[in-house]
Amino acid sequence: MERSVEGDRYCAVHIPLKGMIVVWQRLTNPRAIDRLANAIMWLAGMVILGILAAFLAYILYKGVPVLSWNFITGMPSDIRAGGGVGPQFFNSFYILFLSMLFSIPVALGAGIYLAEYAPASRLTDVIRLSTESLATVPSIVLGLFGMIIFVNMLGLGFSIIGGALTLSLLNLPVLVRVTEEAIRTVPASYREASLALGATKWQTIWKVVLPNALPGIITGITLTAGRALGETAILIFTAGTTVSRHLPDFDPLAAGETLAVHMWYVMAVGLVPDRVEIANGIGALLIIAILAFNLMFTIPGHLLQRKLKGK
Amino acid sequence: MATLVNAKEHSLKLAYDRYVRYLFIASAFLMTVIILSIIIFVGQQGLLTFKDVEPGEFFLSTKWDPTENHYGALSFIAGSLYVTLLAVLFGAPLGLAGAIFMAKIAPPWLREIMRPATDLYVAIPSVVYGFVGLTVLVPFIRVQFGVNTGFGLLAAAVILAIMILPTIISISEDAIRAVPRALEEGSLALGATRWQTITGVILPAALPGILTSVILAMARAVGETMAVQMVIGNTPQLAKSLFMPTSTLTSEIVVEMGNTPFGTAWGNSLFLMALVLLLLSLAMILVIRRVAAKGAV
Amino acid sequence: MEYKIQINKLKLYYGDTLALKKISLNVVKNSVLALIGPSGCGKSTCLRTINRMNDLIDNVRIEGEVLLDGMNIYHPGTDVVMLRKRVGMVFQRPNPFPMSIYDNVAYGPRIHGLKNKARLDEIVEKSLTGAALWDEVKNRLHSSAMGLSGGQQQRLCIARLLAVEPEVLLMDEPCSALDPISTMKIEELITELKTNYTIVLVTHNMQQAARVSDYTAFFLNGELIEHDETGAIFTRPQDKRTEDYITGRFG
Amino acid sequence: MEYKIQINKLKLYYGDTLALKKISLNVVKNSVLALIGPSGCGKSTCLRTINRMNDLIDNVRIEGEVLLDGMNIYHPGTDVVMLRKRVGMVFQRPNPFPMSIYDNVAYGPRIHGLKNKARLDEIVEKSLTGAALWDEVKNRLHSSAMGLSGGQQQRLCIARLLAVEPEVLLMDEPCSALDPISTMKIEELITELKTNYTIVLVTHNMQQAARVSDYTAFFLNGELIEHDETGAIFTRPQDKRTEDYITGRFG
Amino acid sequence: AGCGQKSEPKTGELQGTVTASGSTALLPLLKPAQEEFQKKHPKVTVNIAGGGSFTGMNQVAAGSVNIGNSDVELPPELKDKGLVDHKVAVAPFVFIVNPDVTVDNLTQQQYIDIFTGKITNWKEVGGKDQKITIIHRAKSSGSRATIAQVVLKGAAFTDNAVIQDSNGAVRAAIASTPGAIGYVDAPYADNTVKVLAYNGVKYTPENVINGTYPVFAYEHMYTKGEPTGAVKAFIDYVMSKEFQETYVEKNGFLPITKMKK
Amino acid sequence: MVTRQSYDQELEALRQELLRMGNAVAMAIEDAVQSLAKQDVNLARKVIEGDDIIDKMEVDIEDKCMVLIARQQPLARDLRIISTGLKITTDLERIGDHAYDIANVTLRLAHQPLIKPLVDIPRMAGMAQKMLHNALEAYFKLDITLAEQVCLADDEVDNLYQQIFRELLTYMMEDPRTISQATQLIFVGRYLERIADHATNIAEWVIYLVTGQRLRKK
Amino acid sequence: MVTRQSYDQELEALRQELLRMGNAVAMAIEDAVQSLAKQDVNLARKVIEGDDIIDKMEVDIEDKCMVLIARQQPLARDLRIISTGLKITTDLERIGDHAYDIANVTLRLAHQPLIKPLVDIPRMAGMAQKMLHNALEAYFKLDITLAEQVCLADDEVDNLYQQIFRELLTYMMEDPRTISQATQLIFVGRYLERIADHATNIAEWVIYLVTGQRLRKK
Ligand SMILES: Nc1ncnc2c1ncn2[C@@H]1O[C@H](COP(=O)(O)OP(=O)(O)OP(=O)(O)O)[C@@H](O)[C@H]1O
Ligand SMILES: Nc1ncnc2c1ncn2[C@@H]1O[C@H](COP(=O)(O)OP(=O)(O)OP(=O)(O)O)[C@@H](O)[C@H]1O
Ligand SMILES: [Mg+2]
Ligand SMILES: [Mg+2]
Ligand SMILES: O=P([O-])([O-])[O-]
Repeated sequence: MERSVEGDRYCAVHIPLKGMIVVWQRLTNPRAIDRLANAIMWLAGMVILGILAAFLAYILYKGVPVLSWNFITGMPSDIRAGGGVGPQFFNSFYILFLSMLFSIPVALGAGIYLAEYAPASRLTDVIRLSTESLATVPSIVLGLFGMIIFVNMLGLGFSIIGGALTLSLLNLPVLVRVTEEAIRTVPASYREASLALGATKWQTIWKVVLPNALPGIITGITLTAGRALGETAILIFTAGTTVSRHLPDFDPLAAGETLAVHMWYVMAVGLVPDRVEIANGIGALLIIAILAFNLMFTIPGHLLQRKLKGK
Repeated sequence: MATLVNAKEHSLKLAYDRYVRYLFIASAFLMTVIILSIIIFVGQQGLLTFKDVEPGEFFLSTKWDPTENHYGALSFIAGSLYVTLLAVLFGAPLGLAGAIFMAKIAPPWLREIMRPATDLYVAIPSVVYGFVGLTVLVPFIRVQFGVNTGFGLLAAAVILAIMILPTIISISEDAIRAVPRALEEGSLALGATRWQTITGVILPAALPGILTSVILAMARAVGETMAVQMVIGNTPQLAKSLFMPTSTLTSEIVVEMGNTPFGTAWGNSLFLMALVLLLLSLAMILVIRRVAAKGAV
Repeated sequence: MEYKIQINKLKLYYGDTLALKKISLNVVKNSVLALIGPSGCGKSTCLRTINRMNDLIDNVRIEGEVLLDGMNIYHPGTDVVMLRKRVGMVFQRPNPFPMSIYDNVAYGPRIHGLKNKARLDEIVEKSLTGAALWDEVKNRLHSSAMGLSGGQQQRLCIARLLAVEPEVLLMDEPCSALDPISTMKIEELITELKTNYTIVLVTHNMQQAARVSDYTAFFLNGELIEHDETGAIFTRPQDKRTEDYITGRFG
Repeated sequence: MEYKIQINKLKLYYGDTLALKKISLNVVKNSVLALIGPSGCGKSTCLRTINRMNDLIDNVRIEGEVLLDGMNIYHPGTDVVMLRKRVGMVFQRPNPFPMSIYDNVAYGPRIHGLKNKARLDEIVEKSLTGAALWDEVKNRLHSSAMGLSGGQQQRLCIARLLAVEPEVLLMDEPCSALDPISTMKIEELITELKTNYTIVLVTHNMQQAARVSDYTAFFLNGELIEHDETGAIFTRPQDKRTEDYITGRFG
Repeated sequence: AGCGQKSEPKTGELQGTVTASGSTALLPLLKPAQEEFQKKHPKVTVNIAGGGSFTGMNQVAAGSVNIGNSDVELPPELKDKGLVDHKVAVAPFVFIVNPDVTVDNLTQQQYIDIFTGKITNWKEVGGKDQKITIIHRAKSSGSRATIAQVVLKGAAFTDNAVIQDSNGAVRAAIASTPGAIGYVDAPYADNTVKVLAYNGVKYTPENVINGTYPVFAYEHMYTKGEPTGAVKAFIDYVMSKEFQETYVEKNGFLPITKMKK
Repeated sequence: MVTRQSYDQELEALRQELLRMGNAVAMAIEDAVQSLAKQDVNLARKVIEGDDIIDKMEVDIEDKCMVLIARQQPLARDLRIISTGLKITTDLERIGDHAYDIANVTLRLAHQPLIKPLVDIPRMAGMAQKMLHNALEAYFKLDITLAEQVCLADDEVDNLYQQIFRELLTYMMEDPRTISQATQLIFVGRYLERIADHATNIAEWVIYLVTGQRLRKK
Repeated sequence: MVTRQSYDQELEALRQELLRMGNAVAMAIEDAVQSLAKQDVNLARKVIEGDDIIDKMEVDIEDKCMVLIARQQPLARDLRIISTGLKITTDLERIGDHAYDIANVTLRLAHQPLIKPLVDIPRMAGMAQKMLHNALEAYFKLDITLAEQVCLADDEVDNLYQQIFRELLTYMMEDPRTISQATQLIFVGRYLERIADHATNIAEWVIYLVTGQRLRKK
């Protein structure tokens, strides 16, 4: 009797214990862990793709039906349903273009300076720290700054140029970093080789370094552009929420509402009856535009790279 | 000796070489000018707050009621920190796992898909993230967790976690890839399993890069505006649970800025918040530099 | 003569290209076999078949067999992790892990489940001694391995290997990144190690092969051209191609 | 014997550390001088003082003089760009530009202002021929230089140099990244080039120094220990340290 | 603007640029006005930006825009800047709830108790047992100021509420949050939310005009000094009967013309 | 086809120099024996003076070998070329010495009539010279068959030497006045026998050079 | 201090083997001369049989040198050690041959009484042996002074040889019956003289080994 009670107790305690030990051994067996971890990593990868796919599917599913030639090129209406986003579409790219126009030369210059010239000095440290700091300035702060400086003090008003300038501030540090990194990945041996042939530093940069850094720079520009295209907070305060009456209007002082801002506008403020469709349409349009943009720039980048590196 | 070289052209070339460098220096210096003017501008405006508000109140009180002259911004600062930390807590493991997956486990074709995919994450406008958060995530949280609104820390953190994924993934992946293949083979050749190799050798070696990615992600998270603003609830209160609506520095600024008289204590305090935000970001930069410097040793 | 490794009619494909063409090659226990041959002839490939490092590369297909102590390591049931523990590998560039010297050496025993500190200490000392490094590092076991010189790093990698008590050491151009002095130390070490281990060494340096190996195998375009005692290969090779290669003339 | 280069009491500091300790060394015109010595002894540093490549490094300070054809290249008025054209350099790893073979060779003449296509063609052919590469590449002048083998790339780098008509060639371990066959070709090339150029060659490989050089200088810790005809250095060095180094024993 | 400036101006034809910024609440009113006005005057470009009431007032005071739009009165700081007030419309406010709320009407006191946090459950005001969630605007919002002034009579809003930065967002949040209550400008109340009566009075334009529905505010357009030229024309157009009676009303605002002083 | 052009040239130069030395040595023997047979003092002097040149050749070749080893890390056949070079040069030098010794005998016997016309000694000299010639040709052509012939021929020379030795001994016993001269001639025989030995050595080195195999001595 | 341990060991082993060969050769001379003086046929036989061992030693050392060159890329002194090894072994082998030759003389003279007790020949043998011994010691200790002494001593031996030669010539002329024996003894003298020459060669190689300088011959 006693023994069987003991036995029961033994079983009650030890069988689960034994089970736990087996499980534990399984868990501490490197090969089992390896398999488990492998599965988890796959899961993580799929989740990441899944989230993106969900976002894209959601946006495209809702937005693509809205897209039409009329929507993409039409003038917006705040009164009647059926308005388009033509000017916003134009402004998005115009502002992007202008901001790139401002920031790329400066970024190239700064990137080249940091990568090629910068002596190990205080000044260089300060410049580098500045660039890094600028990269982390929250966009809302940039927006405030841009509004006060460009819109109010310089009197540019809510305009394409005001938006573009402010957006440049956002792009600049990223572009500088991208340029610097791209230039840095150009092997030092190319530089030495060129200098050793009696090339001047500028010849070396222009003929050897920049062509080699170009694919990297282009990729960086594309990524930056993608991000800039979707930027909202900055532009609400600087480019305004209306568009010019003309399409296309290249006047940099014209009102500069972009797609992303318009999306925010119709969601938050607009009363136009088809505001939900417009928002959805803009979402899809932005995604498609960015995808196209990437393709447009990365493919030539790849080709360029291939040409440089030989087949 | 100079059959190749024309003397006049040569000296022109040398002069050109000299002057073009000043152009570069000027460009580079512009960076400093910009950041300094931002700091000075925001700082000057922000520090005016202390004419009317005790620093102690601003930083330590949660009572935000400008119409009654209460300017406690603690809940915003705390909100920003909470949201950022939570976002990293959610996003970093997933992002890191994704980075490991991409760098070491995924078959090449899948890797080729995942790279542009992570880039696409960046390209989705934050309004869209906010919009999806508002229409999908908030109701989901409300229903799943049986809470009142679904607005709050959790929603913001989850959206941010997604938004910082690409930063974490791409930089961590680069860091992991940068770990010489030789180290990996060295470990495998000792009879380590792949997972042992990853945890034992690759991750430690990539740690500085991974930390950098996390901190950069935090910087991105702390500065994110539109998406957070749409889902966090913007309530000026200290969050005591994940589901409580609260407010961050950015969301408070964006919600209030336009309707706040410039130059008043209220307006200035918003600039002060911007300054705090700026300083937080700068602090992170300094941390990254530390980490990177350590990694370099 | 006891064979530690027997490679029988081994063919290895990278995708469609045949990188090893029916290699048959035996390695005598406790001897040093040097694999020599021009770049791309398949030396590394052949070496890596012995601990199945080729598994890491997609698209590799293998025919024939590799026997370790008479057991085919390409048998489907083979425990690859265990195989790699038995057949250790040293690489072209020293690849110490970025951790302390101690942790580098303890890494192997630890992943194989050893936790006892005293035992670990003992293994670390023994392995470092075995790799002729103990005296140079015993006072800084806990500083980073990255602070060592190239030659010391390579010996550390060997110590790290010895710590898991392998039976075979595969070395793929272990000195090609080292200066002559360090190279010499490693060569001395190899000479000592062969009393306890079977060593297969890939080298581009004919004199190195001549100096440290007991046997030498000459590869060309994935084929094994000649395999003989080292002295014989270097003073009177049988095959014209071997002669041309080792004397630096090449057809 | 005419000296092309005379180094007089040259001291070079990296920051506070003295990397070259009062070196005096002459290079006979149209001869090959090999610089040998253990890693870190200052060979590369010394080599790079001759075309002022050290200018690229911050914190370098130089005392003493380096005369090229009797003119001090460290004179403040020296045109460094022109100097580097006269004193060309070949590096450890082949570093062709990622452009076509033709463009690589034409790069130098072009930066020096030559635009005439026919002249360029001529120079390219002449330089490639001079670098013993013409026959191998003449049918693919416009394909990328990156597609060449390591040894071909290194010869291309030499051709690229020849195209700017230098007088002195500095070579910093030009074969250390190459396989033995390519190494041999470069060595043959060096032997041919010395009829027209003065060559200074850094090498880790004692036999290479022995094979290709007319004079050899042995460096140790930034000092020039011994400088003599190559045959003498390698069969009967005067200094114990030289002997120890070249026989692989090291104090 | 580019093409407009190039062509030879006909005598008497209006030309120039009008810029306005400020209250987002006015945007849905002014953007149609811009649309229509520009149709009438092909040489005039009207730019309208949001940014918030104070942005508008600050900017017009500083001279960076022609018109500052606001849904609040001038603050004391700007009183002496010579700004001229043009009341252009009446913005009625309605309380809206999530459609699942069973209550249809609340008294002013009940509104006060709910928004100050005294009443937290719908059952206390006759609804089902459901927590009340307040979703409304930020402290700087003109709408919120109006409600505070007209309805709460100076009592302080509870902080325990979800804040959204715009009418549209408030509406969207209420529509998706059970038990939520808030307020928006009347035009934003659509069928995704349910409009509550105030003290038993339903919101209709008539009830506003006849004074039975007191929850409304004026929308202001400020100019620096008296407006001239295109600016004047634009304000005049906004104030015109034509615009007020078609678009203002159609958009759910009340024509200023209908209000009895 | 990669060539180590300058290396190959140097190796070839070494072989050529060795052959030149071989020819000089062969010429020395020829002259020495001629001088003896014809009692040509001048020729003998020429041989004696020439020995310095041969000695210098040896030193030069040895130096060249040393430098080649130092410079070229020779392996396999290259190594055998150089090491046999080192060895053969010793043999040649010894042969040269023997020619010198024979020329000295000429001088010593210059002013006395020969006890008999020399027949066997020139014959033996011819055989030794032939062997040397063949050994050198074998070296030049890397011809093992020829080298083996040389090795076999050595026995003949040995026999001839025995014969000459006995003959001269007989002369001496018959006519003690011839002792001095005969002793010298015995030495000449002995020298020639040694020359043949050295030629055999050279032939053996040629075999080693070509096959890598050492012949067991004797 | 880096050592090329195994290389150094091999070089040392080479030197040791060379010394062992040197000792074997010295012993062979000793025995050969002893056997001659004491007409000890057995001892002579031992020397004759021992020659094979010495020849084998030569081949072994040469092989070892070849392998060392192939394996170790010797330079400077290492190279000189190996190349002098190659050279000295030739000289030793030749000395061994001469011992063998002397032992053969012993056999030839075994059954006839010696024309006179051998005095000068053992003395000369002693000198040659001393020279060999000193040369080997110089090699062992890398002692140039000792090596130079050996070179100087060679002249003495040459003089003694001349003396012995003349003496034996006198014997022969006086008593033609001694001709056969005396001729053999002259050869022995000649062998000893050659042994001394080879010892001198060895000494010269030692000087080269230590200093890298070749002495001009003769
Ligand atoms: N992962 C791979 N995929 C396809 N082909 C490969 C791969 N690795 C090697 N090869 C090819 O297989 C052949 C043998 O390569 P392997 O690396 O074994 O040569 P090796 O003898 O080690 O050369 P080296 O001396 O340059 O290291 C080469 O032609 C090479 O191009
Ligand atoms: N840029 C630099 N800054 C500081 N010290 C340097 C720098 N470059 C080299 N040195 C130091 O100067 C010394 C000489 O270096 P150098 O590169 O000339 O040596 P080396 O003989 O070429 O060595 P190796 O054979 O490894 O190329 C070394 O101690 C090195 O650490
Ligand atoms: Mg390999
Ligand atoms: Mg160097
Ligand atoms: O220096 P190497 O190893 O290439 O001869």
